[in-house]
Amino acid sequence: MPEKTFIEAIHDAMDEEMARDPSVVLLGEDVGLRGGVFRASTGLIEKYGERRVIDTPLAESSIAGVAIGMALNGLRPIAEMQFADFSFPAFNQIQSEAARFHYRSNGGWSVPLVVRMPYGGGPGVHGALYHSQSVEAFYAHIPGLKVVLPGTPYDAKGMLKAAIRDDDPVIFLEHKRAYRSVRGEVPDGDYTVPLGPAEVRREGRHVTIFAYGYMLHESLRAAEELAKSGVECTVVDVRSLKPLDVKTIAEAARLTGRVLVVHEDNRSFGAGAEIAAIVAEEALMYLDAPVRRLTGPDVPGIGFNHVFEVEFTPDAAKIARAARELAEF
Amino acid sequence: MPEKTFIEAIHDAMDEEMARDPSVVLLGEDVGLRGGVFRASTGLIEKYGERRVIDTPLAESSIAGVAIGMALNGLRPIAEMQFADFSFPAFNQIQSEAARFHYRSNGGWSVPLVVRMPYGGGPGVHGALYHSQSVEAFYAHIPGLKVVLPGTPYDAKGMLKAAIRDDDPVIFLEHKRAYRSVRGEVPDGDYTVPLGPAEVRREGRHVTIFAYGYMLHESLRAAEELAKSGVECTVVDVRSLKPLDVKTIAEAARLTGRVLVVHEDNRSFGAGAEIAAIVAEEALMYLDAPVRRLTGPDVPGIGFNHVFEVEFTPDAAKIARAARELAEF
Amino acid sequence: MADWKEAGLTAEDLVGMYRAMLLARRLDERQWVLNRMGRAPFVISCQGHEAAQVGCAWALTPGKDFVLPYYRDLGVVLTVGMTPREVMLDFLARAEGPSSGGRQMPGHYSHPRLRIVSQSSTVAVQALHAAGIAYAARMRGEDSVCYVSFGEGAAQQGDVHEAFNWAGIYRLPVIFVCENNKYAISVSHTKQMAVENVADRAAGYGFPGVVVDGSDPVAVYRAMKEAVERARKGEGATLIEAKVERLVPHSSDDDDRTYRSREEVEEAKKRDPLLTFAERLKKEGLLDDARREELEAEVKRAVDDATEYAEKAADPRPQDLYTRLYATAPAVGGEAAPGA
Amino acid sequence: MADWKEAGLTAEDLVGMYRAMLLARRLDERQWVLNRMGRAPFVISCQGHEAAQVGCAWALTPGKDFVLPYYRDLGVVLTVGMTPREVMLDFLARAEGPSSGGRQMPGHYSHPRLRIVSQSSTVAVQALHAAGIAYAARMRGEDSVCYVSFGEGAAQQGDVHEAFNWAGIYRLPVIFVCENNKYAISVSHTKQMAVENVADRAAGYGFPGVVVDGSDPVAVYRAMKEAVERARKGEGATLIEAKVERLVPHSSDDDDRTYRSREEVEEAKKRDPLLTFAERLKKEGLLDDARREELEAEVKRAVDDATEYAEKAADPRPQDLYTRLYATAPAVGGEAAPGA
Ligand SMILES: Cc1ncc(C[n+]2csc(CCOP(=O)(O)OP(=O)(O)O)c2C)c(N)n1
Ligand SMILES: Cc1ncc(C[n+]2csc(CCOP(=O)(O)OP(=O)(O)O)c2C)c(N)n1
Ligand SMILES: [Mg+2]
Ligand SMILES: [Mg+2]
Repeated sequence: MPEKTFIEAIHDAMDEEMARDPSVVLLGEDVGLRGGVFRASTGLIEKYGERRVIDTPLAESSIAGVAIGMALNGLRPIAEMQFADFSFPAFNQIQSEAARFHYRSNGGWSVPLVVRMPYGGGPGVHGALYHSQSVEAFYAHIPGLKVVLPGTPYDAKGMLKAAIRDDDPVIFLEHKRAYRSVRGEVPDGDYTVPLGPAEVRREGRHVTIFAYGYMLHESLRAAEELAKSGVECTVVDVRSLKPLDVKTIAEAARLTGRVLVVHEDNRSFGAGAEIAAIVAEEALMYLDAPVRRLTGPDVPGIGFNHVFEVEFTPDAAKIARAARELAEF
Repeated sequence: MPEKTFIEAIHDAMDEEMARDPSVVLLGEDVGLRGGVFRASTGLIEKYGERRVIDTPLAESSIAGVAIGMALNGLRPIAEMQFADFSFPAFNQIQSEAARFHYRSNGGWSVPLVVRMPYGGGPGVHGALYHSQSVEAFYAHIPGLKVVLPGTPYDAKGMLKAAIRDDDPVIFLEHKRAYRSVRGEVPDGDYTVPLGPAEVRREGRHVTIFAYGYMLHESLRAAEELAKSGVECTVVDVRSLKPLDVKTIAEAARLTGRVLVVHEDNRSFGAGAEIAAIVAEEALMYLDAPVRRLTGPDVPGIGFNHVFEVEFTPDAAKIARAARELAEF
Repeated sequence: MADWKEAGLTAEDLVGMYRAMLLARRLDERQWVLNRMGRAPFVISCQGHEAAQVGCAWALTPGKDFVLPYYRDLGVVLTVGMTPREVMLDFLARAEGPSSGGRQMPGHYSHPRLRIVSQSSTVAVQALHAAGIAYAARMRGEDSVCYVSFGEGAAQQGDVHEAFNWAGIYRLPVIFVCENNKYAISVSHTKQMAVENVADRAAGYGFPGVVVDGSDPVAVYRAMKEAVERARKGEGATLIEAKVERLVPHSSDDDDRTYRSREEVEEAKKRDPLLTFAERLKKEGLLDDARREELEAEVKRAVDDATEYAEKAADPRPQDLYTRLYATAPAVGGEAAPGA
Repeated sequence: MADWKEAGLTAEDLVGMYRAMLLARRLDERQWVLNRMGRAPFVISCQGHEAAQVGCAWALTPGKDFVLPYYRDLGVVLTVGMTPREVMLDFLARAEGPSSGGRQMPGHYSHPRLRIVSQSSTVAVQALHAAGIAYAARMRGEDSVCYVSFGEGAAQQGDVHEAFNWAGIYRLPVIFVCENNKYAISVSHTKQMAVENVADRAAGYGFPGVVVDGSDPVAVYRAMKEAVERARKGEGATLIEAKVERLVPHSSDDDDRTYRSREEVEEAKKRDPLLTFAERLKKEGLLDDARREELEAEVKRAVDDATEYAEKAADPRPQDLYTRLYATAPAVGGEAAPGA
């Protein structure tokens, strides 16, 4: 299987789906001539034309709202928010509209829409307060949405294809650090990865680490490091927050009795709280140590200066430290 | 002390603060001549004039954004969102702007703003999908905001005054069912209730119930009912989500070792997850039963038909049942 | 009043339009009665807007053109084919109600077969959906147009401007209709905007804005027909602003006495489009008193039937709360479950 | 080019304006050098916009009038009083940087004493803050005005329209300035809107919209001065659209070759306002080559000094991440803490 970067996988998924299905369209700021500011859609406007690859006005509410309308009338739009941070002007269209059309019409209408958003930051991203945010907790709280955060190029391609073919609105979150730094095997042809199931990426009997997106890789690095000194970690890739694979989470927590939840997003009321709550509900009697969260702190974001980037962001070393403490509890 | 309804307490807090401080202004849809659709601001435009009590255009982003500007230039605006559901067009102004001005300017600017929002629904409210939502989980996740949900008229007045005097943006959530159905003693003169501390409303050794807003009252009713059959509950009023009184929550959980978290908002990634996570982190070794959440289900909202209102909404009977099961675990 | 022959209408059309207005009015009145009897918690009225609504909808091709009404548009949805029974089922939040099966408040119309698109309570959002629907229609080679409406208060939302902008750039077949009744709940249009007409803003987006007398269904029809023709020909969007009167309070929850003088309301009632249009039809010899009474009787029968039917219809069951959350079944977890 | 005497400018003003433009340009160029040397991760440029920016800011009263710049407005903030050292401290994200102490990206200006209000990266939001600031100023009896700027791309955001609307309704002392450089990153203005000028939209909100040649600082100054006078007199807002050229890619992260022909860029460079204004000053006998070189040297010294000062200045400390989250200390929990 060929090795690809995360962003190549995203590109290929869009390219193949647009070739396969003429109802798939892509819209967003700079997605056309520029091929996206991260170049995820390079070459697509040349291939599919400017009716299907649309350089939109600079107004996110309209990107989401127009995409909803397209989805109501037979298209399968992929709406790109240039940065997840700039999805908030579209929050109302996503929360009040996309997520609710099917339910509020008692199944009469549906909105097959994918909203792609590059998210996250960390050392070297230099995105500062407004080009680094993790936004998954907001969207995962909204009934009617599906919210996924693939970690590997394989999943990026397979889950994006599944999202495009899904008849519901899917928030598709792509970590910016993964784009070029994460490589992996990606089959050339067509395949999908279902939206929902978590995946156990590594098994170990001492500590269970839950992570997703770019933090999956930092967690795997930490687990590898810890293994050298005899601490064996289970690492669960929670690549879908909505739906959330409660069963796999509960089983993995019971397995080790020691749970570390990792995310880059702000700690309080973050996605880690839900995972910790599920553990406290479903695996409590198996726990040998308090649940622990290792997350971004409760400040608005990752400051621009490199010092702030390093201080804010969880990494393999911090994860290893926390997991070791848990193992030794 | 005189007895007042919840909404009278809100009214009095605004009235007294506007009389005390000429920089306090109120803006929102129908807050002037109509005195607000719930009548929280009855009489204020007559008393303080239409420069200070502003019937705004029907555009929530502008209500929040203009209020931020006012706050930057010496005023203390109270911005009313007519319904919490309609705060989402203003989400970007609240999330990206109000919450971040102080931090992003390294303390150079601050935004003394209160955003009042009637929220919630339930039997008899008939608010359906868009006039019933609980929105606290979204806002509580945003660093830089303070988010409070008073349950009693006493707190409503004291916390609203504290919020108006606070130099940070405060999301002030008022449950619609509390407005006229909840009465309580409210001192006539000036007092404030600090934004942050939780309050233990009832003490009992079997089960600890965490609740806020209108659910506080359903929880207290449940506790009273349970006491008749010997099940004694501690009921904690978590009236501030941001900041969150972690210490009181942990202590109250340790006290009984059995924890029930109640809220009306959708379950997943809701505020209850954070409370449950804190319990799992801070009180795990004291727990005798899995943590339990009793919440609204993960559907977009409370349907209009009364059947849906009853089915969706936690109430004293459901709470009592869940608490009894916990006590018997 | 506008010349109906010039507008391309027949005598039959005119009587049909009158009947549609009458049906909307009487259904609306019945809703208030049911509300005051305690049988329905909420009414939001079309009263005063009927001429604008029927005039607009008369120019559409039902089932082909998309309709994104707002909550007052009872006259629109009836004209494009919703039945009184369907309206009453929705009004009483019955399981069988086509719009939402009892999930949404009255006035939140949806009817996929009629291409009436589900509406939110959140005002103005539908303007963007209309742009997207129209974009898709054009891309797929359909010559359908898209009607979308909102009040002059809602017109102040940023989303409306972003929708205007898309419609302008892509010359989309959208007809934006602003039903300007001078109030947004209690707030006067003079506090909503510094200009007289919402329609004046269309120029800033590159398509025509038209002001019409919303009490004259013929004038509205004419403006709408022109807009529909332009749209079908690929010449793009139009914004039509119909000046109307709101004859009743904002909704059954409202009391308009603090913000609207009784004299003003009485004045408005004198211009009630149902009265003025009937008079005109009479003057033109198209509707005598006998025919009018026949129509009244016919409409009353339809309203009675709809009421009776809907009152007997079943409420949704508790378990219906959890269904139809997703169109594609999720790969884990299944349907939504009680939150306990 | 506009007549400077008629605009009320002195010869000294003109040379001052030229110097400000030059300083902005040279600071900007230095930022690119530092970026290419790997010493600074990000540059966002004012190049091509300097005449518009200095022309606008020249009409403001520093420290009294509010300034809500956008990320290209280096020429504005320098003119109202930010020093080159301050700019470079921000650029290198030093702890001492006045805008954010290293928290924000370059170009996100804030300077409370100079009434430069902290800016977001989220475009267009500041238009509403300007309306609120102006409302408060008027309510408190101040005669300050509020400058707020954005690009023609950002002008498409709903927030801008909502801000226009407030400014119109309340006749607020706001001057909206749209620096129209025909591109929003890669997207042409023709894909942003169906009309030629953003300024054409002002009419829909009840205040004047003015188009000016943004390469002529005198023309811009004249339009701005008039707008400021109107605003101070309580006559309300103005929208000024300055047509400018973006002489460089969107930012140091951008490569404009896929969407902009080299010929077009070369053409634009011929109209570089720094060159055309210098020529004009020379022609009018206000700036000979010697004086110009003196200015160049003076500016270079300032830029060198600022660079050196900022490069030596300290980075923020890790613990600074957690401070200044709240202005009023929370009643429980204390300052923010590491997320571990
Ligand atoms: C985004 C949003 N904000 C507030 C409301 C509450 N609300 C419902 S109708 C209404 C007034 C609407 O006025 P207008 O647009 O003029 O329409 P009209 O009711 O007069 O026909 C308001 C404020 C809402 N539904 N949506
Ligand atoms: C709400 C939002 N969406 C997207 C972006 C990303 N972005 C930054 S600048 C820019 C283009 C701005 O163009 P314009 O407003 O014309 O200003 P210019 O840079 O041309 O001066 C974009 C899309 C952003 N900062 N904010
Ligand atoms: Mg109205
Ligand atoms: Mg531009």
